[in-house]
Amino acid sequence: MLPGVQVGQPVAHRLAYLWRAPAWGRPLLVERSSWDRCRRGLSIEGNDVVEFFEATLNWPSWLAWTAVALIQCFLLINLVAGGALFFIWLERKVAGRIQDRLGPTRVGGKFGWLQTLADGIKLLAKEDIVPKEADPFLFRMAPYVSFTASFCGWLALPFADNWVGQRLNVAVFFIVAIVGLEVFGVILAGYASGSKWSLFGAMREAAQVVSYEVPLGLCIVVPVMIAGSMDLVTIGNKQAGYFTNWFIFHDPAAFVVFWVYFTCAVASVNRAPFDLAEAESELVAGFHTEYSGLRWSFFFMAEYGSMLLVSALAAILFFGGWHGPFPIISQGLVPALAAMTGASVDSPVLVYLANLAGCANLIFKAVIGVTVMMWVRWTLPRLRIDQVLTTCLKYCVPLAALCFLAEVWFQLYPHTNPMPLNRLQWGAPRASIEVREGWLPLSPVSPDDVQEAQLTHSQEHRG
Amino acid sequence: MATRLEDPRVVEFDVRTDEMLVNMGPQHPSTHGVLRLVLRTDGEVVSEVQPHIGYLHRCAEKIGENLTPRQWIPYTDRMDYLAGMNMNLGWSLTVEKLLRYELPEKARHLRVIICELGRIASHLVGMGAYGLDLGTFSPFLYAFREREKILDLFEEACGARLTYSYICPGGATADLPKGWLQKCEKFLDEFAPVIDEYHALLTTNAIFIKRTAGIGILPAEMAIDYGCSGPVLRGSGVDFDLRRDGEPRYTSMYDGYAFEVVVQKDGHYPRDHKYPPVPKEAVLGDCWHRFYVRMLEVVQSMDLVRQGIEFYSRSKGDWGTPIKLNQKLPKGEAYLETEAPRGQMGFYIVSDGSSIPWRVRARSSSFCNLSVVSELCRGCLIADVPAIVGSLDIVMGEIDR
Amino acid sequence: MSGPILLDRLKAQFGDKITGANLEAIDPWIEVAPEGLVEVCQYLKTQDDLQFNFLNCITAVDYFEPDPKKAAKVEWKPHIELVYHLSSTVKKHTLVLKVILPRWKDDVPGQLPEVPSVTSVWKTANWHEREVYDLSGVRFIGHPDLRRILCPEDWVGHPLRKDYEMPLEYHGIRGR
Amino acid sequence: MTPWLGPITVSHYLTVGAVLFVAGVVCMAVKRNALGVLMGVELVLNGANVNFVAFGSPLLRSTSLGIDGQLLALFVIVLAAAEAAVALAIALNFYNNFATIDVDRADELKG
Amino acid sequence: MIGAVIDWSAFLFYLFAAVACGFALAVVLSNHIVHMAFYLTLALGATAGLFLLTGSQFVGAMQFMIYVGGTLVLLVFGVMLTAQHRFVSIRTRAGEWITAAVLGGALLMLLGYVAWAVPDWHAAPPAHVPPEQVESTSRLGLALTGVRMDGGSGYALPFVIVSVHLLVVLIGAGYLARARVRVSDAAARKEMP
Repeated sequence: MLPGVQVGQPVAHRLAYLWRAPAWGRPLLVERSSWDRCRRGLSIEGNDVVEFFEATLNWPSWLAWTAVALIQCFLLINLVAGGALFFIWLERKVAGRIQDRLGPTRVGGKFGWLQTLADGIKLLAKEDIVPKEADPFLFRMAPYVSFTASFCGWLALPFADNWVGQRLNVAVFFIVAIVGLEVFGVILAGYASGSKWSLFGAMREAAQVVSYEVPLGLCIVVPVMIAGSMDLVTIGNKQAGYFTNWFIFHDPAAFVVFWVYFTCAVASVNRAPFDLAEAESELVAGFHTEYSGLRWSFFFMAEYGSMLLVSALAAILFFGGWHGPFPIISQGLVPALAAMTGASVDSPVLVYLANLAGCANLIFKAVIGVTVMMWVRWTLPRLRIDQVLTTCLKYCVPLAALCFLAEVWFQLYPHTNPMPLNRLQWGAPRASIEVREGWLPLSPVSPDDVQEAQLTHSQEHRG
Repeated sequence: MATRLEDPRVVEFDVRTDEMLVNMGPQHPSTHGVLRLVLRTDGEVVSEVQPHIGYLHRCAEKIGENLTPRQWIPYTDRMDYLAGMNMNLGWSLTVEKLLRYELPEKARHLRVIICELGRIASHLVGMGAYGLDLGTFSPFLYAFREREKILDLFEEACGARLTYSYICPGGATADLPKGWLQKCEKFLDEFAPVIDEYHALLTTNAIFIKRTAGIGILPAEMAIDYGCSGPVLRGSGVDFDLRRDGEPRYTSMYDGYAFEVVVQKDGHYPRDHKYPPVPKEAVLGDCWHRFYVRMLEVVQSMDLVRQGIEFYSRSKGDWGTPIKLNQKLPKGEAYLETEAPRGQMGFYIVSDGSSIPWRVRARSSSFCNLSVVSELCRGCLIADVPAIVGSLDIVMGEIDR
Repeated sequence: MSGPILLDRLKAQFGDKITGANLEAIDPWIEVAPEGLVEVCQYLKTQDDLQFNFLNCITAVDYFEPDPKKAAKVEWKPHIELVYHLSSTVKKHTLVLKVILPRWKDDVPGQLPEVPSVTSVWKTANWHEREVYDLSGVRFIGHPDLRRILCPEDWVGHPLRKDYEMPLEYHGIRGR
Repeated sequence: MTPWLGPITVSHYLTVGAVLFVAGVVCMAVKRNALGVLMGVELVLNGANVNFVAFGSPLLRSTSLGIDGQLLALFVIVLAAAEAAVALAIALNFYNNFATIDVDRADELKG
Repeated sequence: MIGAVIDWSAFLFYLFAAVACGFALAVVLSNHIVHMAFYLTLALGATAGLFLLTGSQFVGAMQFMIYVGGTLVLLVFGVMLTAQHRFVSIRTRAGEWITAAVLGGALLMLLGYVAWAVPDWHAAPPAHVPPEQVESTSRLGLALTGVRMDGGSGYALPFVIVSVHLLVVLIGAGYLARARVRVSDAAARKEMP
C-alpha cells in the first residue's frame, strides 16, 4: 500500500498518484529540539542526506548538518561559477552565429570550449587596479556584494521535487527580493569608482532596478495565485503532468504576464536592451569602467548567475519547472521504470533518477531562457533611460496589474477561462476543487468533494 | 518631460544637482575616432556640448605645399579613410581643373563606378557604426560583411583595401582588370536583397525609431547656415546634391546617368513606394532621416554603378593617362567641390607655376557637419549624444586633416 | 548671374570697397576691402537673386618667400590673401571673394593682421575662421570664440605661414 | 544559566533589539548629516521590529504574540519605507535651498 | 564546548546578532555617509536573517525587499544626489560624542536589564512546535484582509489606513521633490535662490 493512499479512494486517484513521485525528503522522525527549531525556522522539510549521515554513518547531528550545508554550498557555487563559464562561451558562440561568424574556435578544440577558462586565467593575471580617486574599501567590496546577492537567490531555488538548498515557504518572494539586492553592489561600485561615467551608470541602475521591481512583483503574483502557494516546490509540483498543465497555458492572464515577467526580468538583471548601467556607447562601460581582472569578472559572474536565476524562476513559475512536457521525461519515469524493472515505485533509486531527469529539465528550460536573452541582446538596439522608465511605468506596470486583476477573475470564475486545455489536467491528479492555503471555497460544493480535496491537500503537504 | 526637453531654452531641471563636466572622448567607444566632446550635464540632461578636435591633425595641407599633386594623393586617402576613392577623385578633379585637362570617356565611367562603390562602402560603415552607437552590434558586422566584398573589388583593381591612391589626375593608375565588371555585377546582385535585412534590423526597428526619430532635429536653414552638406543636408530636406548641382567639371562626369537626388519632397522620398515608410514620430531633419537618406543613397549608388558598368563596357578608348609625377602646373588657382559620401569635399589648389603647389587646402564635409553638434545636443539626454554624433557620420581623419 | 554684371552691381552698391577683380581666372574672383567685407557678404546673402547662403570655405594663402634668392624673383609683395568660396543652394551658383591683408598688422612681426568676422552672416564661418586663425594667423574681429581649433591651445606659431618653423620642443617632445 | 550556553530565547533577541535601538538613538543624536539621522531612525525601527518578531515567534515562546508580532513588524517596515521617502524628499528640498545637508544649519525658519 | 557540539541554531543566531550589532555600531561610528549606508545594509540584512531564524519568513523576505532593496537604495540615491566631496563627512564634536556615549550606555543598560528581567522571556523554548504554527504566511495574508483563524481581530482597517498613508506619502514625496524647470535666461537664473 502506498503511503498516503487510503482504501476506498477512487481508483483513478490511486493510479494518478503514480504520476507523482514521492518526495525525496520526508520529515525527520527523531525530534531534537535545537536542530528542529533551527530547521523549522528556515525550512519545512527534513533532509534525507542528513538522515543518511546520522543513521548510516553514525555521525553526530551537528556534523551531519554541517556536511550537508557544505555539500549544498559546493554544488551551488559550482553551478553558478560553472554556469558563468558556460554562458560566457555560449554568449560568444550565439553572438557569433547571429552575426554570421564563428565565435571562438581555437581554445579547447573545435568549438572553443575552453575559451572562457583561458579568458579567466588572463583576468586572474591582470593587474588589480584601484583608481586614485576611488573609495578603496567600497571599491573592493562592491563586486562581492553583487556576487553574493546573485548567489544567495540560488539557496531557495528548487532544482527538482524537494531538491532545494533551503526550502522556504516564501521562496518566490525571497528570490525576487534577493535579485533586487544585486543593484546595491552596482551602486556601490559606481559610487566608489570615483569616475563620472561609473556614477552615471550607478544612478541609472538604481532608478531602473527600483522601478522594475514593482511590475516584477506584480507578475509573480499571478502564478502564485494559480498555485495558491509561494513555495516554489509546491508551485512546480502543481504543474505535473503534460505541458498543458503549465501555468503559462493556464489562462490568458498568465500567458500575457509571462512576457511582462520576461521583460522585467531582463531589465532587472541589466541585459540589453535595458543594459543602461553599462551602456558602452554612452558611458564607456558604466559602473564597471574602473574595474579590471578578477573583480570585474565577479560582476560578470553575478550577471550570468542572475540571468540563469531569473530564467530558472520563469521555468518554475510558468513552464512546469522540473516537469517535462510529457510526464515520461521527468516524474513519469518512476512508474515507467518500476514497471520495467519490477522495483517498487517507492524505491529511492527511481525517485533519484526521476529527480535527476527533472533537474535536467529545469536547467534545459533555464538555458533556453538565457539563450533568448542573448538573442535579444544581439538583435536590438539599446533603449534610452527615460524610455526604459516609460516602458516600466506606462506598459509593464499597467499590464501586470491588469493581468493580476484578470487572474483574480479567473480564480473566482474558472469556467470563464477561455483556455480549456488546462482544465483537462492531463496526466496529473487534481481534485475537482482545491482547498488552498488561506483560500476559502467560493462556490457551494458537496461535502464529499471537500473531503476528497482535503485528502489531496494533506498528501501534498506530506510530500 | 519629453515635451519640455524639446524647449531649447530649458537647460536644467531641479532637483538641484551641481552641473558636471564630463569628457566624452578622446578615448570613448562612441566618438568615431579621437573626438573629444566636453559635456556639461545636469543629471542625464546635457546642457552644453563643446567639441574639441585636432587630435588627428597631421598638417596635410602643409605637406601639400611640399609635394607635387600626384605625390599628395596618398594624403587624400587618409582624410576620409572610409571613402578614399572619393577623396582621390576630389583632388584629381581639382588638379585637372587647374590643368584644364579633358578626361577620356572611359575614365569618366570608371570613376563613376569606383566612386559610387566607395560611397556604398562608406555608407555601410556609417550605418553599421550607427547601430553600434545605439547599442546593437550585429548590423555592424552585417555591414562589414558586405563592405569586405567591395574592398575585395577595390583590391583587385588597385591592390589596396583602404588607402587606394587609385584615381589620379589624368584618369586612374590602371584600368579595371579583366572580369572585374562581372564580379561587380555579381556583388550588386547579391547585395540587393541584403539591404532588406538592414531595414529590418535598423530602419524599421521600433527601438531604433524610438532612439532616432525626433532626436537632434536640424532645420534646413540651420543646416545651410552651418555649411552642412551631404546626407546631413539632404536629411533636413534641402534638395541639393553636387552630382546634379555642382560645377560642370564635376556634373559632366554623370552625364547620361539617370538618378534622383535622395531628399524628402512633399513628404515623400523618391523611392518611397519600395522602401520602408517614414514613421510617424520622425521629423524632417532628425537622426532617423539622416540615416534613412544614407540607406537610400546606397540603393541610388547601386543603380549608378549598374549604369556605369553598362556605359563603361560600351565606351572605347583608354582609361586616361596619369599626369607626370612632376608635372608643371599652370599659374593660377582652382577650387572644386565634389559630393563625397559624407558631404561636399572641396579642394583648393594655388600654383605659382612650378610643379609643387603654393598652397593646398581641403574643405572637409565632416568638419562643417560636426560644427553643428553643439546646437543639436543642447538639452538632450546623454544617450542622445552618441545618437546625434553618430547620425552626422563623421570621420576624424577628414576633420583634423 | 554672370561675373561682369555682378561686379558692376557690387561696385555700384559698395563703391571703393570693391577693390579689384579677376573675371578671367578659372574661378573668377572679386576682391573686397576688409572694412566692407561683412556688408558685402550680408548683401550677397540676402539679395533675392543672389542668395549666397552657403559658405563653402575660408582659406588663407600666405604670399611670402622665405628664400631671399627666390624672393627677388617674385612679382608680388608679401601679403596674406583670404579666399571666401560662396555658393547658393537655391540659385546653384558660386562666387569667390578675396580679401588682401598685410602679413603683420602695422608691419610689426607677431601682430596678427585683422579682418572682420563673417560669423554674423554664416554660422559656419565660426570654425573656418578659427582654423584660419590657428593655422595661418589672422585675427577675426568680432568672432565670438576665437581659439585655436586644430593645434593645442598653448601651441606657438601658425603652421601654414611660409616662414613658420616647427618648435624645437613641445612639452618635452622633440619637434625637429 | 548563562545566556551564552543555553538555548536562544526571547531575551537574546531583545538584547539585539536593544543594541540596534540604542545605536539608532545615538546615531540620530550625533549625526549632523540629515541622511545620517535618517539612518538612525531606520535602526531604531529595526530594533523595535526585532522585538515584535521575537515576541511573535512560536519557536521561542509557547505563549507568543502569534502572527500579531509579525503583522506589526510588517506595518513598521512599510511605514518606514514611506517615512524614508518623505524624509528623503525633505532632505533633497533642504539641499536645494541651502546647498548643504548639515541639519545644524537649518535653524533659520525660512523656505 | 565548541569542539564537541556546535549548536547551529545558536551559532546562526550569534552570527547574525553579531553582524547586526557590529554594523549598527559601525553606522554610528563612521563619518563617511556612503560607508554608513553600506554598514546599515549589512546590519539590516543580518536582521532579516534573525527574522528568518525565528520562523518569520515572510517578514524576513519583506525586510530584504523593502528595506534593503528599496529604502536603502533610495537612501544611497539621496546620498549621491546631495553629497559632494565637501559634504561627505560632517564630523561630530567630541563633546557630543561623550554625551551620546554616556546617555546611550545608560539606555542600553536599562534596556538590557529589562530584556532579562522577566523570567518567562528567557525560559527554555518549547521542544516541539507543530509545523502549521510556524508556517504563517497565509495566516498573515488572511489577517491583513480581516480574517483571523485563531479568533483574534483582523487587520483590515490598519491595512487600509497604511495603504492610504502610502498613497499620500507617494504623492507628497513626489510633490516635494518635483522637477522644476529652470530656463537658461540669465534673468531667470538670478531669481533663483
